Amino acid sequence: MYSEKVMDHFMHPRNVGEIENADGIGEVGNAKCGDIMKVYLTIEDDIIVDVKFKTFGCAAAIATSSMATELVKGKHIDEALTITNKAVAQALDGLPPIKMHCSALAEQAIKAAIEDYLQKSND
Amino acid sequence: MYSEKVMDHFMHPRNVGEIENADGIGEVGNAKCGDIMKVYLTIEDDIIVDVKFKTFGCAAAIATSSMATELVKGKHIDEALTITNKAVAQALDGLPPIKMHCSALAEQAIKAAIEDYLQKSND
Amino acid sequence: MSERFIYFDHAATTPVRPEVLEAMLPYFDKKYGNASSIYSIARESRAAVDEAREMVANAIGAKSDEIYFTSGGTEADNWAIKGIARGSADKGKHIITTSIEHHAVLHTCQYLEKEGFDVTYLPVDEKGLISPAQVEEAIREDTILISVMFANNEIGTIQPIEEIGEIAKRHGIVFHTDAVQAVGNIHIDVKKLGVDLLSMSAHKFYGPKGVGALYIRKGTKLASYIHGGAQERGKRASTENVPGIVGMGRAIEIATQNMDSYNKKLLELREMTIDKVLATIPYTRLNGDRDKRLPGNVNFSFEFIEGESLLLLLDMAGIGASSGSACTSGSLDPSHVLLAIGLPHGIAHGSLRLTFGKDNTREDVEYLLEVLPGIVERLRRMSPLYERVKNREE
Amino acid sequence: MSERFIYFDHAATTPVRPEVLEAMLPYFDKKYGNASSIYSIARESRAAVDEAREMVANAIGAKSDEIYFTSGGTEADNWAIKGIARGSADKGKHIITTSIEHHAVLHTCQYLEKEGFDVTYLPVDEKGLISPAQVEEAIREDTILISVMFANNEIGTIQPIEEIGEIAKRHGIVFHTDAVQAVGNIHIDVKKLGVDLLSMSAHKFYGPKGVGALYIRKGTKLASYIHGGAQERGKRASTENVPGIVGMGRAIEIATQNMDSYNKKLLELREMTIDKVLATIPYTRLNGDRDKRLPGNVNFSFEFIEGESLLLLLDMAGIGASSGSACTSGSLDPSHVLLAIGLPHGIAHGSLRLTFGKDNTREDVEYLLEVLPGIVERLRRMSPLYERVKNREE
Ligand SMILES: Cc1ncc(COP(=O)(O)O)c(C=O)c1O
Ligand SMILES: Cc1ncc(COP(=O)(O)O)c(C=O)c1O
Repeated sequence: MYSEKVMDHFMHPRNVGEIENADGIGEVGNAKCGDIMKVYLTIEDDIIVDVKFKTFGCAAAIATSSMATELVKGKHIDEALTITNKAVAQALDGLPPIKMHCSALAEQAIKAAIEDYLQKSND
Repeated sequence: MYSEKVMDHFMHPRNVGEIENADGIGEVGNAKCGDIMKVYLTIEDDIIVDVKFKTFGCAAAIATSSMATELVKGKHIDEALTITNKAVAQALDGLPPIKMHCSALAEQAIKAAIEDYLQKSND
Repeated sequence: MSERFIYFDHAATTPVRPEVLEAMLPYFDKKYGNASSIYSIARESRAAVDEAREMVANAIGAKSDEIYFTSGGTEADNWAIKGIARGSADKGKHIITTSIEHHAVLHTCQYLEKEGFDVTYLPVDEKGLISPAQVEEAIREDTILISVMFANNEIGTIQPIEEIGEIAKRHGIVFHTDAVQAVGNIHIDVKKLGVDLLSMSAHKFYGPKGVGALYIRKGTKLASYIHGGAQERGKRASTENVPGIVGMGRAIEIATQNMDSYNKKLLELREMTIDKVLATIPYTRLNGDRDKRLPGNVNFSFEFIEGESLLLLLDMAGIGASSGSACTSGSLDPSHVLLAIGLPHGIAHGSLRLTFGKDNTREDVEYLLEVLPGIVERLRRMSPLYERVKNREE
Repeated sequence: MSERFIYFDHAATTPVRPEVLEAMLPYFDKKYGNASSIYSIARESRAAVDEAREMVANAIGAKSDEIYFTSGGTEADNWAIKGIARGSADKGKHIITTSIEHHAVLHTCQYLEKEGFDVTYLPVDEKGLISPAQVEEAIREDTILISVMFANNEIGTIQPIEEIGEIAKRHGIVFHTDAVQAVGNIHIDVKKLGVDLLSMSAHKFYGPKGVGALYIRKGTKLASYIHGGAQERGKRASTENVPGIVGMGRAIEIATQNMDSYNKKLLELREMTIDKVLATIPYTRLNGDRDKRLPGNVNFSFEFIEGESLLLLLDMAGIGASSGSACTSGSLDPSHVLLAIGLPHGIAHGSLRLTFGKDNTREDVEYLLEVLPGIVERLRRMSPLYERVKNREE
């Protein structure tokens, strides 16, 4: 069902956790759908220097969370904002069609966290 | 499907053949139904002294023809007329329900042959 | 990946017993005759099918000419419900069933709704039980069928079928029960139950997949569903699946013989699992009735985590289990049964069904009890929902 | 009773090939997982089902997501015809089929007639052929389905499916073919044929009984027939019959590989039988087209005798054969196919179908040719119909 990469990121998810006093926090999804992802960012000079996540969801949701955080780590926020759910799924060697919405969750959570950061910086 | 007795009478039918100048001949059934039986009787003093048959039909039709002719052989025609298709089927240790109509054929053919004899005697 | 594999998903399917497979084998390549043909090997097939029919009948207290073989429990359910619906259109268009039926019943009823039938889906209580009174209240002038499952496939709840049967009979309404999870697992006697139609499936009791049966009480008028040749006394066409039917017969015979000792063991495993899991894993609830449940069934909800992740981690530890019905895995919605007993969506997503079987041992359960708490904790630590609770607690 | 048993009834059913049984075996008791579950052994079941689907697709030139497994040819026929009928009620209620279809199609159409559908049963010529022109003439504004069998199960006649497919496509009408006797026996490529729906059954090509498939061309809208779980991509519910499906896949793969050499042999046996029987037994006719027929099929009518008696005497001589479709043995009527090609009832009753298969040899046929004339003569000598002819001759 799942690619080896998905199983690897599910079994050994990267960047799990919280960041105290994060510069940006994004949370998307809800328990009703069975998927919630929360992302914490530490940002210096618009560069994402640290990222952590927590996810309630299926293996695909956890693996895409892990992969998405890997992809944005060290990137400028402008670049991070261009990362699509397709790119996340591709980086995992694909997802079953029925699970593609999980990768959207990761994209959205990261966007939400960056927006939260931008809003805070504007305050 | 068939009892041993049915198979025995089918494989080794008794009284197959024709009687030249028979005293009574009866034929019932038609090719459409897939069953035809023709019975020849030699009758002396109202006693059936010889009987032969020819049958076009399934194993049950052949076996009941054989058994029915056995049952009437040597009998007075009055007694022969009382032989029912149930009696023929019972003498064969039963028939599959769907084949019960075959035993009716034998009963009817014998009746027809006796009636033919009675008619001829009246002439 | 673990070396051992412990199977705790006997409600999804069971392995074919060695004795059953042995009984089936000759009918694949040696006694391969078409049971409707006339020559020697075909007559052997016919005799084997008749014998299996007798075994199935004996196991549920029926007569053998009340048993009709099908391709499984789903076909039996479709046949029973659509057959009555189509055959009773002049009498009425109202069907009573429950909200926790298997999809084989539920989707069939939903299909009939599109055709203009009116279906009442009785709600269940928080244990998953319906009461005979509920059924009686739902009966209308135009009710043509009551269909209530014998035992639920997810939470194992056993319904008061005998009492419902009495009500159905009193009102002259045809009564069907989907007994797929019950037959071969608990004692059933159709003479006592007052059911008119009863569905079964061989692969739930160590028989082969792809074969089941419908019990049709003598005198119940039921239209055919699969039209064609004259097999099954003209009621269900298609070349008989002789090895499958033989396997079903042998499997139900063995299941009936072993039932009491089998269930004693399953009950022990069940009680041990329930007691220990509830005691060691916080934020956990047992779904379904504690007593009116199948001997081999436990079903938990672990808050804050999701079922698929749980199943995959259990699989990695060498344990095969299920989260809701296996049939629903194609769907993204949480189990309709868990929602029907009142679980919020989030908690319904985090359910685990363990169904024990003949080869499971206390050691298997002990191993489960060893690994399960850690797996649940691991997923919870990744969960933003758990984080909130923890923060609140602190 | 004879020592040897020679099977000449491969159109009724075939033995499961050793390689096929071997492929199936692990899925009964070792890899028994429910293909819809998530853990390791279940994923193996899923993979095996997918692989079998691929094999079936490859054998008929389809894509694997156009193949849906069923419980046999009969279910596939029921599904195709009722599914189109129910789903096209707004477009029309007219169905075109032939008078020589298998009962799985015929009785399904008759059932739909009771529901208000209008069915045209095209007559066939004396060889059992229909012409594309007949089909085209029968098309009406409200025609929703054309269903014409690929090859007839009794007389082996092969219809001009490709030409009919073109007509169906030109008129935008869904085209179904019951290819149960053809698949695995002669080359089929759905891309060339222009069929939208095609039925198959594994036990006709050395696969197991109780499993078949329906090919559904991509884009063809077909309502489900067996409702329930999400199996077969939501289109056909019920726990997958994994061993059966695996067996069907392997069987069709082997059948396709061996087809040319297999058919060369069958053709030889067929031609030898036809030539010799017609030369040695008077009052005999060959039913069906001499050339446009399945390589393994012969069908004779012996005047003045009845088929069942003939079959039983052949069985006593160690030969298994059939008189018309095996499925019709529950009936007392002679075969509707033989009546449709114009045989009078009496002659239709006296038909013999011999269908050759992979283990038959020239010696088997020689043995048949040795015993058959005597058996026919023996029954004729008992027949009052023969007596008349003889008397006339003298
Ligand atoms: C309660 C219930 N009904 C019906 C079915 C369907 O049976 P099958 O998969 O044999 O068609 C199942 C199992 O899948 C079941 O648990
Ligand atoms: C032409 C044809 N269609 C349909 C069927 C039905 O197939 P099954 O018996 O597998 O349901 C058969 C054989 O029995 C057949 O020969």
